[in-house]
Amino acid sequence: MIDISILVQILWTGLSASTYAVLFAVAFSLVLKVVKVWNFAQAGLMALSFYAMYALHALLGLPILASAALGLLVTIAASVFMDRFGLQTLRNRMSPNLTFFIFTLVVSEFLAYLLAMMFGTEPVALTQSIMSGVNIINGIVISNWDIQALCVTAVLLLTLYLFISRTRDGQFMAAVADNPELSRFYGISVKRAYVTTFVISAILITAGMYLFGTRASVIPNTPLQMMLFAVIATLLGGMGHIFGAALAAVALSLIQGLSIFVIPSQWQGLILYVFLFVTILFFPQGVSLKKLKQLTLIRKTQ
Amino acid sequence: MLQAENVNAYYGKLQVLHELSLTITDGERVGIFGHNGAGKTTLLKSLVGDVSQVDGTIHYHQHAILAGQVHLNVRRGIGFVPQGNNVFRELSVEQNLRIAGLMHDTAYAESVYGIFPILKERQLQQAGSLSGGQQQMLALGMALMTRPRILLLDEPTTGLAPIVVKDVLSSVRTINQSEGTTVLIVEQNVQATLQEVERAIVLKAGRVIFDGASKQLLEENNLWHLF
Amino acid sequence: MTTLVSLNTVCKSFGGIVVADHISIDIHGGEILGLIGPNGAGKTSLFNLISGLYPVDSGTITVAGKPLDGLPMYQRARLGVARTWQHMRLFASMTVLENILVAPRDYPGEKISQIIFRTKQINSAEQALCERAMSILHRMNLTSIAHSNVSDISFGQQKLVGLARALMNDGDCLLLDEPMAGVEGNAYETMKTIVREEAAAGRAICVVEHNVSFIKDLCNSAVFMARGCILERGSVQTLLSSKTLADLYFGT
Amino acid sequence: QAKETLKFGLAMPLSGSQALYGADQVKASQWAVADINAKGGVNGKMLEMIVLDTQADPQLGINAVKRLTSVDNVPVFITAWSAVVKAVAPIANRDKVLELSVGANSPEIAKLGDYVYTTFPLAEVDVSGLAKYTFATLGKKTAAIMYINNDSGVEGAAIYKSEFEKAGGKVVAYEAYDTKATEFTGALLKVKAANPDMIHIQGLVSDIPQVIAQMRQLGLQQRVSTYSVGYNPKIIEQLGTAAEGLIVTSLAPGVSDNPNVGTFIQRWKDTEKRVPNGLPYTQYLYDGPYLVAELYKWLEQNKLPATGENMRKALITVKNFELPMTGGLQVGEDHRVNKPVYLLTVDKGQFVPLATIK
Amino acid sequence: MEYLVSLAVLIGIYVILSSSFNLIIGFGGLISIAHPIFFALGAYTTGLLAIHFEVHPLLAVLAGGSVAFLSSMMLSLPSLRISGDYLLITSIGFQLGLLEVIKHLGFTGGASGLGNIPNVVEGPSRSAVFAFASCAVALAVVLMIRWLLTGPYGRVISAMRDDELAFSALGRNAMMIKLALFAIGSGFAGIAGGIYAYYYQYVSPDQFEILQSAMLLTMVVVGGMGSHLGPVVGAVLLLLLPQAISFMNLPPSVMAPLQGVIFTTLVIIFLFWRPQGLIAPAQRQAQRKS
Ligand SMILES: Nc1ncnc2c1ncn2[C@@H]1O[C@H](COP(=O)(O)OP(=O)(O)OP(=O)(O)O)[C@@H](O)[C@H]1O
Ligand SMILES: Nc1ncnc2c1ncn2[C@@H]1O[C@H](COP(=O)(O)OP(=O)(O)OP(=O)(O)O)[C@@H](O)[C@H]1O
Ligand SMILES: [Mg+2]
Ligand SMILES: [Mg+2]
Repeated sequence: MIDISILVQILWTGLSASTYAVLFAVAFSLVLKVVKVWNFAQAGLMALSFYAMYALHALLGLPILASAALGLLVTIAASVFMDRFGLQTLRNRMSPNLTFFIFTLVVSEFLAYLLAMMFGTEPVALTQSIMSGVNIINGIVISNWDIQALCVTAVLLLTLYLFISRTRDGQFMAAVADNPELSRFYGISVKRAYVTTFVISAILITAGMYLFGTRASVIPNTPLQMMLFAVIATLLGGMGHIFGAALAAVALSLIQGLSIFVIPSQWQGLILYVFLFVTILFFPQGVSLKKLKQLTLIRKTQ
Repeated sequence: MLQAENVNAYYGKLQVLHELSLTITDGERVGIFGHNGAGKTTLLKSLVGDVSQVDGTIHYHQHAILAGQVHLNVRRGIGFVPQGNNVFRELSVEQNLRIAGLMHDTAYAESVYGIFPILKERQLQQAGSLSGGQQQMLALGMALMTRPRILLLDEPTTGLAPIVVKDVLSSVRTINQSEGTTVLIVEQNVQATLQEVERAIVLKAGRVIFDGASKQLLEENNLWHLF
Repeated sequence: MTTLVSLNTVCKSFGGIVVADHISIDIHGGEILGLIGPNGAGKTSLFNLISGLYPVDSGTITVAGKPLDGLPMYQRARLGVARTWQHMRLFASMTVLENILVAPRDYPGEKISQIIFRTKQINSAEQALCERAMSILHRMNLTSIAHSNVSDISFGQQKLVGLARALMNDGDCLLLDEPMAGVEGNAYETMKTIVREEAAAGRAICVVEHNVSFIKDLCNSAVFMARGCILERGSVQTLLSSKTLADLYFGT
Repeated sequence: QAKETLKFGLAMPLSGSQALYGADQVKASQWAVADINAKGGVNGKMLEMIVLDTQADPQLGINAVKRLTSVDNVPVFITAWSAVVKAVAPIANRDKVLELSVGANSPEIAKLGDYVYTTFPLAEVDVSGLAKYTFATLGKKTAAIMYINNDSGVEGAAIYKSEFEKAGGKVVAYEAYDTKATEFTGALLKVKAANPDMIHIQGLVSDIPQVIAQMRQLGLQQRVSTYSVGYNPKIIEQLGTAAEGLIVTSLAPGVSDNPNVGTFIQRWKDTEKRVPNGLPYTQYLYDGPYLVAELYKWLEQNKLPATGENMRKALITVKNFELPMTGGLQVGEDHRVNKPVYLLTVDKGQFVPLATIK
Repeated sequence: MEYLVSLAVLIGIYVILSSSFNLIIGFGGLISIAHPIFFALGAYTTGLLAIHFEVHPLLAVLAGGSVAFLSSMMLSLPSLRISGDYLLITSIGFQLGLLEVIKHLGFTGGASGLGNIPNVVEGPSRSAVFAFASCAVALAVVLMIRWLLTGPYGRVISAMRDDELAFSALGRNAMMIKLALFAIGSGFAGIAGGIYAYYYQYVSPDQFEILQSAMLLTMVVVGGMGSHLGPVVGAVLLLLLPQAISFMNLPPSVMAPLQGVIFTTLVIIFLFWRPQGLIAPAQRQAQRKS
């Protein structure tokens, strides 16, 4: 029953549906790489970003793009606030890694509760209708949303790549990622690099939530699940290899989509974890840090 | 001109520098000597603003050195090579040099390769997998990339083979003479260093116990015994 | 004199970089062998090969007659390979004394199965251990900082603690990687005395050093390495007067 | 305390993902308590309802019910959500406190012990009614089932499948999706390949619209049915015209079946400016306090102290209750209740009655 | 009263969990979040043994602990073999994956949980008996961990955490130590699970999800990671906080999210007010006997 057009359809839809996962994974992995923090607050920030856009667009009636822009500002402000007043304090105190981990996790929960208090826990979508127009090309359904999602993601990733490899701030991020103490001796402002990182991650998060929110509905807890996917992709992509994380996110989405033909559908939820475990058990090189070095953000800049 | 007045530096309750005053004029080559734990590293770090608990004043030209604002102090022309663990381990040699020079002059890398040909050979190798001595050379190269007007070196020849030690010390002199860079060098290798510097400072337990021409120190047998 | 450590045509390379090219070395008990060579010669790598940080590509290494092939690091240490590190690698959250107390090769108090039946024996073993540690610190003039945290002492003192830890480990074969780098004055003298005493006690010692006077003062014989090959070997005197060495190492 | 009150507990999700429904159901119960008390309570004694949050989480449910039984000493409490109902059942049985499940529909609930009763028809009632109707009246010979992979989805789908096949139809695709899934293309394409006459979705309000949206975009035009959770205006809002023809069930009478319902909806519109989320459930919860009041009334008549044991006795002795919002309730020996199933369909953006199955 | 007693049962259980978790992450430096799954394995094992085999409760609880002890190696062995960094990720996968399996198996009761676990203590003092048992086990666990870690073994563990390479070069098998710590910690969690199963007579997979991990982590960190009493204080505090908030008699419509907001705010305040945790780890002192 698998014919070629079904396969192509799944690949196409899987690819376009992986776009927001890619953005979240890249955001997560970027912060991990540069700031050295498992930023579990990302889930809270994702929720915040979504509800900011939702409030502006669906409740106050602003045009969608204006809402997205303002939502972005809110997300940036919240991320930077968290960095300056939360993470920075912990850093100054040389807190252990786990404290950072807990702090970000709690910030996430805090935001989720706060948003639940303000907006309730009813699932809402960004736009009133979650249907989008479709084009059928050779029997393959290509929706307008798919095209939009792929374009937005491609443009963002390309810009990010150019930013990191071509600009001074991007290179400084790489240096700070390697050794923040030492960077200072070359005139690099560590704080600035951190802020830049959080701004970038806020952009990726907002774009991702915009894409997600125009296609599905969200409750304050939804982003937690999506972030877990990002975490797994980050790790499978090789910790701190941001484009590796992006690739892993795409691969995982496609595998999930295709596996429905080989694995009974009620076991679908298990695939992600099995895949993760098998990779680490049998192909440690596949995810080993050394082997992936060649792919790193850094090498690519040469 | 780098000027420190009545500097006290502490780590928690431990006072490491005591009422230390020091003036370095532009273009000088100064060696700083002293036993392990005398406070040499601490002094250099205070001069770039990397010790948080300092009192007294430190000025470089008109600018006060701001404690905790290392990156700003560095941008005013103070270069610093820390003791040990001083390269970006995950990045390639070439990237290390380029990043160091981004605020200043990336093209200068060629000159650094001239001084340390091995770095050119290992351009693409990850800095963390270089041998101990190769890393030390890279760190020096990186400091040069910041085109400093004053260069603070903390035991730059640790772990270097004699042949390279000579090169490093003489390149310090070259840089000083060709570019007019002031050099402040902390070294264990007293004899060899004294050949290359014009002024010597000896620290003991956080105080200056000698400050004069390097020749004088070579002659001063008394003081030799002191430390 | 017995041969304690023996390397037989050991080879290793990382990608294109050859760090050991058919290296054969024997070290006897009581001998202090100097290992010199320019930066990147492969000296540290040789130590890493002996202590088992990474496997050899070919060749064999034996310690006290036992082959080390394929053994993990901790088993080699149990067979008597003790070492120091170029970048010290002290246990940063612990005090000087604690750093030394974890070093003995065999200690019953650390086995869970045995603590459960903790007896007087373990307590007295602990007591004896503390005494041994303090006496090592005493020999190094470090008693005053025994209870300081190792990250709060100066670079030179840290080097000494690194050596003390290796001594406490009590291996018959002692590999010292640049013990003198960054050390001077009294500490320098202490270090020298101790290395000499340990050799006299019958250990086989191998020292990597760039400080030639230290090698001259201490070593019976020396090996000169460059680019993973042994270029010269013999007494320190002959080596220092060799032309190769002068060219490649001193650059005169 | 001037006067003795008649206490009972209400343990519902007021936060967490289910709070949207829980909160409205609690509100309905609060109205009912106020209405009963306004009419003089039970023989002049006021009802007092103690509300606690469960977040629909078994652990928190247990904590809440423990508080109800040990701190507040209620003889009877109302709760919902299958996992919670199940989790707190041992407490009810152990402490001999009557547990009334109002809204959970897992068939297992009938077998939880002596002190656990439901006032809400379990899944076999509406889903099987729907399956039979689909085959017999709508004349659909083949069906595909998509279900969410949790207990209500798995059990509901199984019931639909067996009833539909018993009636003579054929289930040509039977696909589960993960509770966290947002992407259903794979499963939908399998359904598409099977080309059924009808598609039944056993899911939740949060995912049903997404499944339907993706289904329509992939070009599946079949008529879609779902069960009682689908009776929610949210779904029409998010799907627009794609919702047309959707069949949902309701286990509570609608406006045309019972005049009280119209007043009830008006009350929502007046006070909350909206219709309730999950109207049928709020109807059942409105009736909850009325049922409790009846039980208390029986105890008063028989001069029995308010203990859980007596509450249980009251329930099985009285047996037949007439409730304002959902009509007659007969408590069966087998701990089940039977009710008519109301089918509705979406027509021009509105839910309109389709049929009533007795 | 009954209410307070039943809270005491929960406190005992969580003290076991947080202390044993602290053994793994705080002392062992093994960053895993999968602790709840070992709690779950203990609870399910005990529950199933009690339902189907009528095993003596003590044995059933011990069996729960043993299953957790042994199955911890399924996680630690492969992940630690490669490098410690992978433990975090494999632990997430292990926890969620195993839960997913539990949700789909028939005999575990599936997603709706395992009910009908027989009651082993009848009568009005049921909760008191359980409170006593769980607090006694908690005390034993805290003391055992303390006993294990003060003294040479504790010294060895902190050396291993600081520099594993240098540690191995001293002749220590770091892998064995990690496996042992991980297994012991997990075993304790399994025992906690056993007590839980008997007390609540119901176990459901949802209770062991990531949020439970977050809760346990928070208990350890707010209490004081790497200190013996910290996790105890953390567990007590974090269990009492929500209870206290729920007694504030807030209107139900805002109560739940507000309760969450208050709770998380307090945790953040604690985190900043006492960065080392409420009980800072004692600075390890070398023995000065000599
Ligand atoms: N893991 C590795 N991967 C790639 N190259 C390596 C690695 N380890 C060492 N090298 C290279 O092998 C060569 C030998 O290194 P080694 O550290 O043994 O030198 P060394 O003799 O100790 O030098 P030094 O005196 O400077 O410490 C160097 O060129 C180094 O760059
Ligand atoms: N971060 C720190 N915390 C606490 N004490 C410190 C710290 N850094 C240095 N010290 C102490 O300050 C004193 C001076 O240290 P410093 O590193 O300046 O010495 P040094 O002269 O550079 O010695 P060396 O030649 O060994 O490098 C030493 O006693 C050392 O123990
Ligand atoms: Mg120093
Ligand atoms: Mg070396």
